[in-house]
Amino acid sequence: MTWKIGSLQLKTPLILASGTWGLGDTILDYLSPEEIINSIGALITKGLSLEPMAGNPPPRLLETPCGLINSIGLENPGIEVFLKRYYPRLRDLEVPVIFNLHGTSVDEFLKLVRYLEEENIRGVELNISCPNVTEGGIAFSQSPEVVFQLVKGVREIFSGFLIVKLSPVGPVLEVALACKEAAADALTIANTYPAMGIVSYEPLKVIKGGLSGPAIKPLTLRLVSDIISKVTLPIIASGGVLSGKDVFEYLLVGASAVQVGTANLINPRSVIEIHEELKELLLRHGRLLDKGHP
Amino acid sequence: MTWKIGSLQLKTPLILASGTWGLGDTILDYLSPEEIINSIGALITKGLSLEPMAGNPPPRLLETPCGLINSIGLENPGIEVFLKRYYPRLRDLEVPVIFNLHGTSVDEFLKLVRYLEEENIRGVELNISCPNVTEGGIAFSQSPEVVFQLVKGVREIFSGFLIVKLSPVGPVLEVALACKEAAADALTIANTYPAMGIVSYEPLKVIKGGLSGPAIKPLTLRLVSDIISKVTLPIIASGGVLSGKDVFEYLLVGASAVQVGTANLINPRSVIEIHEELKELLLRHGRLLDKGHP
Amino acid sequence: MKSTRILENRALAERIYLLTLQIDEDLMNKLSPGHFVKIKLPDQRLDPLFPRPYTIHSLIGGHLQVLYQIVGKGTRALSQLTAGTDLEILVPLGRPFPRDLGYPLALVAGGVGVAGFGFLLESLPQEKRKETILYYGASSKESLVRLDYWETFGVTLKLATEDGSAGYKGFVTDLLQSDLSERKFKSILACGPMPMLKRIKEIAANSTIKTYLSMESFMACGTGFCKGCVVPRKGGGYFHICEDGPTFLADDIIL
Amino acid sequence: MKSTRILENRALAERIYLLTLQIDEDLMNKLSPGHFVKIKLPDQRLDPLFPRPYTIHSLIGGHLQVLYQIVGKGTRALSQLTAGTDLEILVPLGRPFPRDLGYPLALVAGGVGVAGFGFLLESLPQEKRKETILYYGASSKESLVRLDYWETFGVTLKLATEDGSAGYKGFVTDLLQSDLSERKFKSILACGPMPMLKRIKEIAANSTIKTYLSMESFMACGTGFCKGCVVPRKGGGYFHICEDGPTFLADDIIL
Ligand SMILES: Cc1cc2nc3c(=O)[nH]c(=O)nc-3n(C[C@H](O)[C@H](O)[C@H](O)COP(=O)(O)OP(=O)(O)OC[C@H]3O[C@@H](n4cnc5c(N)ncnc54)[C@H](O)[C@@H]3O)c2cc1C
Ligand SMILES: Cc1cc2nc3c(=O)[nH]c(=O)nc-3n(C[C@H](O)[C@H](O)[C@H](O)COP(=O)(O)OP(=O)(O)OC[C@H]3O[C@@H](n4cnc5c(N)ncnc54)[C@H](O)[C@@H]3O)c2cc1C
Ligand SMILES: Cc1cc2nc3c(=O)[nH]c(=O)nc-3n(C[C@H](O)[C@H](O)[C@H](O)COP(=O)(O)O)c2cc1C
Ligand SMILES: Cc1cc2nc3c(=O)[nH]c(=O)nc-3n(C[C@H](O)[C@H](O)[C@H](O)COP(=O)(O)O)c2cc1C
Ligand code: FES
Ligand code: FES
Repeated sequence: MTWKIGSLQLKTPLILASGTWGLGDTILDYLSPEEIINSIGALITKGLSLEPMAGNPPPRLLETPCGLINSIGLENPGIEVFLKRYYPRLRDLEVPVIFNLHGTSVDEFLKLVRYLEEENIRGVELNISCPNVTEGGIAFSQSPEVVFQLVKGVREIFSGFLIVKLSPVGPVLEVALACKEAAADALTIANTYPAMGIVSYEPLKVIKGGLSGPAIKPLTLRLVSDIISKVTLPIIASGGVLSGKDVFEYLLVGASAVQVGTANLINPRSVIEIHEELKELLLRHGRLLDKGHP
Repeated sequence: MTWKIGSLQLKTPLILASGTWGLGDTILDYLSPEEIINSIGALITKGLSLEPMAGNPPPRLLETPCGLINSIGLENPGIEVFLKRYYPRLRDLEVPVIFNLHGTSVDEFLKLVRYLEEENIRGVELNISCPNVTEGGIAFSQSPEVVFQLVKGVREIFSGFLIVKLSPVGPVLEVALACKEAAADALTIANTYPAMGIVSYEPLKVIKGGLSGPAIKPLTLRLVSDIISKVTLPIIASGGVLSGKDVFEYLLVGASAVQVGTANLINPRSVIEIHEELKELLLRHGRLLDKGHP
Repeated sequence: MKSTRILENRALAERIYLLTLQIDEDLMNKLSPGHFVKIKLPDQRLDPLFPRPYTIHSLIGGHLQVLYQIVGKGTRALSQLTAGTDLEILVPLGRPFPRDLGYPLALVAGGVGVAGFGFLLESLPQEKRKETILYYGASSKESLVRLDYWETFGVTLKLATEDGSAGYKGFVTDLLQSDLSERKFKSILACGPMPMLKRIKEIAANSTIKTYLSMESFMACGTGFCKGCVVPRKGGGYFHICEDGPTFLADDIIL
Repeated sequence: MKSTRILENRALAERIYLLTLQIDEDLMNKLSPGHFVKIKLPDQRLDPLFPRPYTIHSLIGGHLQVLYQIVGKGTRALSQLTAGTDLEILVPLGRPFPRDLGYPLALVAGGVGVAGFGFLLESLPQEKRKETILYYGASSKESLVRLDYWETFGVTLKLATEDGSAGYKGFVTDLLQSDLSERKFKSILACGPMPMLKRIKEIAANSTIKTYLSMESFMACGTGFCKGCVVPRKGGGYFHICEDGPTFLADDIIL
């Protein structure tokens, strides 16, 4: 069985989600190269910006019922350092590496993409949906028009595989249609949900960030299903996948591939177990996938 | 301590949420009249329509991680039967009873409200956010303009306390502002979140409905906090309250009162326990409520 | 919810357990065969979110017994509890089995659907037990539990297993069907998986036997609060399994 | 994650437990004092969602021991597990205690923050133990656990309780402070609640003692994957407690 997201061929439909496996420098501590090649269809890097970003002050995390609020604030070493210090080892794994990019303006995104064109990098996921930064991020997702301009601009200079990662809130359908019109290759649905939690009372500490994990799966499953019925672009699902069953359900509603995020935090080997469960489910119920989406 | 939602005075900030305590005919099987009076600030009826509604075919429920998807489809006996058969016993409890209303058009809502004016009923919650009906419901929440017309129309003929129950998705802020402009007295934030789940594979059964329960609390807490900072109307929070701590957190971000929904399904006596926990928290940390919203 | 204590939680088969709970006399007097109980796991963990419903299996010795099978995380967690643990329960829920059961009576059970028949038989006078046949089917011999217990009632016990390891090889509904020609049952009361209930409804459709089916579905509340546990009603609308049932006249519902 | 089995899970005080896990030699050889382990509860329930981190308390007898206190649902659930239960663990995590600890050494522990000092003392040669003072504070006598064990090392043990039920009445940091004038410590290694760590940093600020603090925070991953467990770094930016720590030079971090 081969898996396709539009023109992109993957060995499995499982993709490691941005920001949930660090910068990749320690992944081989937990997974062998064979395991990676056999179980993982693609790797998506941590969100990368032009300049290094220190990220947000603590508290950055709060566990909620079956979920996680994070407010990392896109801590990353910047695209240049990443390309030099972290990317080579990932490239050697021989699994497609997709660059998750964060810009605060169309211009910054274009600059980021130029770096990638130079390095002959073939996959990009535009992060227009991070809820944890004051500039850029989710602000884009409020305006289908701005998103259209952004994606069109990137498309003009980038010939590789172009994914846009949407926010689950705001005018999602309109943004999705704008991406289609601007000739994106696929959509990731979705990033985390804007959330808030009280970390402690005395001293009073609150966190505003993005909610991920199994709590949100019913919401993102619905969103994926709704968008698929209205937008003819391949959809990569991202939200609350912990088991092969979760992946199978996203495939059932029509997703082309599925990202594994928070699960990697719970257990760095989750993707291996998910892959095993998925294989079994495909054997038993795979024919359901050919029957059209419920 | 007394609790106020605008001009409405409540004995406690706890309100039983619409649709989560049946039609009220069996509540005395689980709570004594004293317990009700001492713990519950107000009761909100099941969503009521002009004509009886049979509701949706099964499956109507699916448990998800720390959440519940429901697709009841507003099963109810219609406003007339409710007024005759169910309301008298609720009125006798001497706790404010607020009528949750469902119409498929502005006109239907107005008709419903006229019944209430006739019966001298002083509280209404307009349900413009039910995700489980094909007409009306959440469709209203897509259009701030339609909501404005609806609320204005109701306001003209209804002199009692007028609450609008918003959907957590769509242009929430714009809808909230429209309600304010149309002179609603308060907002309930929010109804359930559109969600989907796979109930079984063979036969393939899916459910599309609304997600409630602790899974969504971080989302609704954020939404309540965001709206409070931008709309000067009293806000009643509804979403994922299981404990006194949950209530306290909604009060902390500025909610005037808090609805208890799914918790009533888990245990019909939840509200009593929640009230006890809340009292203790108010004693220990109550001063935090006077410090402004985080 | 009421507080209760686990007296015993014993494995009868690989995945079938018998749970014994301490209850007071007051509560005991409120219980009738066919009622069910919701059991909350005794911790603060929110997954599973809802207490699970179980039929009252037996009241022998003044204790409330539940016969349950592990199918998912709730039942698995229940199986790991040990004697002495305190639990919250909500009981009685639902309506009892109908009081107008006619005799001869056929009780038809698939798997742990047999549970409720214990309390029923305990409540019947000897002469009615003698006029009762218990059809009890399961996947294999190991899953037919408490045979000694069932035999104490003096009922006729007819067993079926899918793999033939005990009793008739095949479905318990086959047994029932072949008996229908000889025996003049006045009532059937059945509890088990949906395919079994459907089959029984079919079988009985051509007869005048009053046929009752005990239904299951996921329940959020069990108290009639959520309106979620529905079965379509003949003539339109829905019944709520938890408040109108769980036991229904087969003719009244659409499966 | 690796599979392991519970050999014992014993209450030492009302809310403090000692967990003993079976591990193989291979794993044992990878462990150093200061490392921590993430323990997954052995069921399918998704609340709590994340395995919790615990310092390695002891390796005596070739078993991995964890000393933990019940504070919430995860630790409570852990306390209910019994011997024989199989568990998944992720270990070793974090960096060991610094290897350049100077002597005389002050170990300062608040509550179960004492845990990691067991493995450390087990690894020290006798002469270094003798040059070590263990300051150990808790709310009351009952919460000072394993005193016999601590005494076997021949360290000087100085106790403090907030209620005065054992040792000095007051904070363990008071004990440390008053000793600082007489004793010439080369290093301090401290583990406990944040107010204690802050106080130690203050106390040591005016001295030349190399002071290390072992930090805690909620951890989603423990592996450096999420970048969530940060402590501000002197000079800008952040350390990640799980991958750069959990033990830091007090001078390097801002509390
Ligand atoms: C009125 C009533 C009485 C019951 N009496 C008993 C009893 O005496 N003994 C007993 O063992 N069980 C009984 N059940 C069924 C029992 O409630 C379920 O097995 C239990 O809720 C499963 O919980 P879980 O968390 O282990 O499984 P989950 O993790 O919730 O589900 C595991 C799998 O089982 C399926 N499932 C869950 N609930 C049901 C159900 N009610 N019917 C069919 N499939 C289901 C799910 O779809 C899923 O595939 C009764 C149910 C009802 C409604
Ligand atoms: C590297 C490291 C090593 C640790 N070693 C040990 C050990 O050896 N023994 C031990 O008993 N504990 C240790 N802890 C703390 C332990 O991980 C927490 O107590 C545990 O995660 C609490 O889980 P819970 O589900 O019981 O509590 P929760 O339900 O998650 O929380 C209950 C309460 O405790 C607070 N809390 C949770 N985690 C922490 C924390 N890390 N610090 C302060 N407050 C917290 C919460 O804010 C909440 O108020 C360690 C933590 C870290 C990061
Ligand atoms: C700790 C953390 C960091 C994340 N960082 C990024 C990021 O840098 N860029 C991005 O596009 N998404 C980021 N995400 C979102 C995830 O990639 C994923 O889309 C989201 O968590 C939903 O999937 P999940 O429920 O499987 O985690 C992050 C999520 C988490 C939990
Ligand atoms: C079974 C069920 C039925 C509901 N019916 C209604 C309804 O009739 N009208 C309405 O406005 N909201 C209805 N709701 C929404 C609740 O009133 C509440 O706003 C929502 O569930 C979120 O709160 P919770 O997480 O505390 O349940 C229903 C919710 C549930 C779970
Ligand atoms: S389970 Fe809620 S009404 Fe039956
Ligand atoms: S807990 Fe995730 S990086 Fe430390």
